[in-house]
Amino acid sequence: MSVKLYDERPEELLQMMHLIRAYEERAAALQAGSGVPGTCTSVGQEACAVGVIAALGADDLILTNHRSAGHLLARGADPGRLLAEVMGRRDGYCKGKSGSLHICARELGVVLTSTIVGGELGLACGVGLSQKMLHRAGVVVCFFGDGAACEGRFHESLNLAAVWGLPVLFVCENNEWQAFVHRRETTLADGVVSWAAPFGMDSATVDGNDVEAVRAVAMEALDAVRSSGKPFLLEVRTYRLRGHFEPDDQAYVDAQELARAWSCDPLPRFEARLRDCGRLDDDAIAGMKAAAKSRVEAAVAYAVDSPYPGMDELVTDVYA
Amino acid sequence: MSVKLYDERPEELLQMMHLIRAYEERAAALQAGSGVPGTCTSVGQEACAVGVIAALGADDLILTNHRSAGHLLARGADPGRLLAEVMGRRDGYCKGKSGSLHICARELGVVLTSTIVGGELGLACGVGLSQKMLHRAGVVVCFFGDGAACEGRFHESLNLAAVWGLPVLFVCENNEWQAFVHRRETTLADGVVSWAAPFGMDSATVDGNDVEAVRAVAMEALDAVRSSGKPFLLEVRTYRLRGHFEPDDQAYVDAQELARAWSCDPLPRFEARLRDCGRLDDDAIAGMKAAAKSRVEAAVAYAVDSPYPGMDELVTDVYA
Amino acid sequence: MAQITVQEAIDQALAEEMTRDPRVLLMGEGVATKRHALVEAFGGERVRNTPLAEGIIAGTAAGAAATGLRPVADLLFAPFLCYAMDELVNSAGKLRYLSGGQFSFPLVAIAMTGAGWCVGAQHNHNIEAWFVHSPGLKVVMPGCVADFKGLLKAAIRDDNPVLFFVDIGLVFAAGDVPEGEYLVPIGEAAVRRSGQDISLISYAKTVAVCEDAARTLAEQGISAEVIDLRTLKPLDEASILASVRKTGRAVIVHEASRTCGVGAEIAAIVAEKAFTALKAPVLRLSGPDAPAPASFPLEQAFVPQAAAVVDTARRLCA
Amino acid sequence: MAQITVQEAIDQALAEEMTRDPRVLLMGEGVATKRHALVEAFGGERVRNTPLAEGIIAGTAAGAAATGLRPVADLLFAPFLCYAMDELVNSAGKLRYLSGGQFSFPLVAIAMTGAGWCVGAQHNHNIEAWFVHSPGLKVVMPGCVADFKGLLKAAIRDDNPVLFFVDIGLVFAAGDVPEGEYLVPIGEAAVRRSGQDISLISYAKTVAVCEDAARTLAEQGISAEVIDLRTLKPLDEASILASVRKTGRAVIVHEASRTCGVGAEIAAIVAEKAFTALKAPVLRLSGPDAPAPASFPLEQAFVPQAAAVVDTARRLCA
Ligand SMILES: Cc1ncc(C[n+]2csc(CCOP(=O)(O)OP(=O)(O)O)c2C)c(N)n1
Ligand SMILES: Cc1ncc(C[n+]2csc(CCOP(=O)(O)OP(=O)(O)O)c2C)c(N)n1
Ligand SMILES: [Mg+2]
Ligand SMILES: [Mg+2]
Repeated sequence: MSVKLYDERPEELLQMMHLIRAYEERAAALQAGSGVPGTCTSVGQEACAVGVIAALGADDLILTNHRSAGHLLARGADPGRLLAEVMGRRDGYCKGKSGSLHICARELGVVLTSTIVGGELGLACGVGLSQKMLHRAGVVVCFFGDGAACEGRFHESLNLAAVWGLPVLFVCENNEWQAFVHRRETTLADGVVSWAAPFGMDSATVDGNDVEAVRAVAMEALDAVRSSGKPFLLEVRTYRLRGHFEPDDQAYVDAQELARAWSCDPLPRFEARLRDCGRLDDDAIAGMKAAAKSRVEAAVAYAVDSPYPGMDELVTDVYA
Repeated sequence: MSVKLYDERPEELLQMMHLIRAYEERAAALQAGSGVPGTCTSVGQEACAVGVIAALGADDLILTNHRSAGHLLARGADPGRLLAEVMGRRDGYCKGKSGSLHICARELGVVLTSTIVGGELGLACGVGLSQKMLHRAGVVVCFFGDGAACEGRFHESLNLAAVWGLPVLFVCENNEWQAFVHRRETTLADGVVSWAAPFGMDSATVDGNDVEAVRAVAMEALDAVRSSGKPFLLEVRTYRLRGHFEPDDQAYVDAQELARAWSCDPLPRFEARLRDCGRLDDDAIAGMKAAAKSRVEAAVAYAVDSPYPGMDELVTDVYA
Repeated sequence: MAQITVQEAIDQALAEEMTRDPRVLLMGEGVATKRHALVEAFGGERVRNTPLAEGIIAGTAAGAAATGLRPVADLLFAPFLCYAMDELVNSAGKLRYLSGGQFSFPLVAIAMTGAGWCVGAQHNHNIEAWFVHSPGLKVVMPGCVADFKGLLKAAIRDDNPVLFFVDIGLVFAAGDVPEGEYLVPIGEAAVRRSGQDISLISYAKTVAVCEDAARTLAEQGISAEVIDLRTLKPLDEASILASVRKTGRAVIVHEASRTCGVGAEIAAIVAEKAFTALKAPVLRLSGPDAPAPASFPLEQAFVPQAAAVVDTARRLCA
Repeated sequence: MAQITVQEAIDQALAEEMTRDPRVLLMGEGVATKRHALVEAFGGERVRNTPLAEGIIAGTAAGAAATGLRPVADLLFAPFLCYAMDELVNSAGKLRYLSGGQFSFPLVAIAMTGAGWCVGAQHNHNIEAWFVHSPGLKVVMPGCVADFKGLLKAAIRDDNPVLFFVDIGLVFAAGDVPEGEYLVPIGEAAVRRSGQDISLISYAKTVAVCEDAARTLAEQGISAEVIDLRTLKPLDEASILASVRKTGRAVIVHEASRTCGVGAEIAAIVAEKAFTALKAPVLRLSGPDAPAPASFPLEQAFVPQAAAVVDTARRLCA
């Protein structure tokens, strides 16, 4: 598998969003049946991942965190190898050692995933420093959550990137939740983007449930990083539609708020737009969904077939 | 010794500033002669310490850091016990165990000094939480440097204090230096105060070389904390006139910048003001300086006379 | 006696101590969401969800502890303690000493670790030895339900900072807890099974591994004593030494990696103070010196197994 | 041979490796201020003052190391590593493994510790054992000028994260360093003095304490071997065991506190693998289990003294 690049066609974006949705829902179903370790799904946040990543070039690098499947799939990850990793199988991207929480795929430029909240922010500065000092073209895109913005590393990382002029696009997926804590309990700030200005960093906010808007803003932000060599903070406002870590009954989520959030689900919204402008009809959409589902079923078959790593793997890859 | 409270007389402020200056210069001289461990002096920052602390009531609590002598003396610390602590003597405020870097004096409400830069910020939230939950009246004043504002704890601490509504007055003494690194190398931000707004925190900046201005702003800030129960960020702009840690030849400091800074020395400035308005004449000022010097000489004698702690102290006070 | 799970034992301990002492409060990322009954009983002031920032949670706990409260901070998974090391080690562990005894730090920091949930090395890392190596702290790591309750209550009452490690593999384990007020003193090991030929010394989930092994060994004519350390700092040297002086042989078993682990300390103590009683080398069985993998069979293999304990013990007794 | 100080040895190592390999860079709070010659030679891009934030320094180093640079991060004093534990342990130490070998982390983290400057426990805490206990890291702590140079060069060339501890008490020590390219391999202990009756095993400034003690012991007819570990992870087990198998007695000496320290690991290794050779209990001399005091005489007393080593060795040889 290699990096997926996107052309201008909106259908591609929708297709990828459906693949992510189908993948996540299938993974969650497997986990509900137990036997398969849990994951943090990105249901509801597909437009963030796809919108930003569709704006990237082949050289750009991505750092992500515990909620990574959307980013990986959008960048072209094979769903079979991804699920194999979640299931701890040998053919996973990390030989099964990572499991769901720290999956990276160097071949796709998805580097150094950390499940320590905020960890990706510090690592991203280092990757940005390499890009800069080794005169590489790619921008470093660092996805993180609104929760990560509570960690001190957020402050340290933005400051360092700004003062050193590192080519990092910080993308905060503000999904209103930080595991089992609502964002309103953790900060008085209305959003994350307001922290950019004191660092002398440019920033923008975008409706994260509108994939085309996300892509457009991400394009601009990437251009800004590329031309200035300086970092940029992009806040993508969205909502975590499923629980934190599967299985999760969301009993602690306000039902009205959740219903409202579902009514903004980025998939039907984008479908409606493409339908309205005549680019897609119901059949085409149904076909897209079916294709995503069957790709995911093949992935499940692949992952289930993949053996567990051998016992020798317990102590390999510790030292270079 | 008990907490020193200040009345309205400006002479008191000047007197205390002279005591601090005399103390620090004497300590530095002792250290230059070696045998006495180094300290971080507060020369140039006397107006910050005295201005803020003169605004405090008896119940208010103070947290400070490695550069603490000004705060301790302004709060009424005995210079002899202070110097004894710097010299590692038994009669020091911490029995000689702290040395110069983490001196606290519970009897003065100077609690939990940490020399880990940023450490005081986290501890201050905890002290604030105690004040709030135990319904104590005193405001918690946390002194920290512009360098501490680079540490992630700064972000975490301001955020927690704001969202929990803790009665903490954060006082940043921005002295343009962070050990051997100039502030301009560490951040693009012009000052520290701009970070307050995103947390929903009120803030103010003041000329830290004008003791009366500092006191006036501190009074307002303290009133705001007391009446709202919410934290406040006060940035006090000043300059570190001596080196980071004695002895330090300041070879790395731009000579012009340093000369400019000396020309704003808060002591002569305040003397001139008091002279101009006729409250003090040269004799009175000379008398004040002489009194400060002789108090410091007595302190030196006291500290030098104080024995080192006994060897049993090596392992006492580890556990409660 | 009531059969409850470890999670329930922790809840009981918290509820009882919060009832007993109004200065006790609980804070952490999601504690108020997950422990709703405690919020109902004690209110949101005393059961606090925090921002997602372990450093400030621990720093706040330290500052509050020094000035009149008795915080219990749930820091979730042990690797997250990496964000709170300054607050735990440099502040809570040292500021009593550095202040010449002016302050004490009665706080409890809770963290989970160990194999069981396939979450990998950034959620599963047995770093209890770091804190054993650090001055001013106490470290507790229970192995059975009753101890979870009794030791957590004791930790909350202790006037020092206590690291309270919860073995993930035990969270849903059930067991008996004595009715009524039940405290387990910090610093006392327990003899889980008495024996003559060899001492199996362990803590947390590998105590059960040792008990399994001891049963097998008994069938093979080897009488193994099983010691559950329960507290890792201060270590109950007297119990360890009494056992090894009796049996003359020791195997130390834990999931944490070997080098500079708690097993090293125990082996060193034994090699110093029970030297003349020793009939055989002191052996350690531990997790490998590798990060914990997420993959289920690898994660299971990370933990020392009863069969290996049996083999090792048999070799020593041969 | 040239007489230089430890500080000069470090400067030489940095300058030579930065000349050899353009991917090497130095970063830290004040490195550009304090090492002006390096800035002159290599420019501000490769010798970088950083903001005051150890976590991001280490995180940046880890990210840069994984993607093509070879950073050396000066983190000043060891207790400040408490702010960088996540980056060092969870990222640099584990992400190679968790990624299934996709990345490596060739970085060096330098930190000072130990008695000598009366700075107290928040600047002086010997926590090297934490990193020995953590997977994926290497740990070096030299005891003489030549090793500072040779080991730092080797650390910079190593493809793994290396913690490089500088004993404060040695910073101004002078000694001989071989001219020209000089490397000391990571993982090899050195026999500083050969002996027959007892092994004195140490590292950093207490190696000299052991050498002192050995001289006194020699006058009293006891032939002591002095081992300088130099690398703490990976430990040179072979050298340790060869020595103890020869002498039958071991005293381990370090300034770090006892419980779960490096001495515990060595005692445990010896008690396991040199058991039959042992003629006496394995003893440890260490700093007390207390924070380091600032007060000069207390700080000095914190460090194991030659007289105590002599006494202990004599007791064991009696
Ligand atoms: C340092 C740290 N603290 C806590 C956790 C547990 N945890 C995992 S994800 C998460 C919530 C993260 O929230 P956010 O950054 O908003 O990302 P989201 O999950 O919403 O995508 C928490 C608390 C962790 N993995 N790392
Ligand atoms: C965590 C940490 N990093 C580094 C140091 C070393 N250090 C002591 S003071 C200081 C500078 C602090 O600058 P600032 O916060 O501005 O305070 P100032 O010294 O200017 O008063 C540094 C780097 C430390 N004590 N703690
Ligand atoms: Mg979130
Ligand atoms: Mg400063």
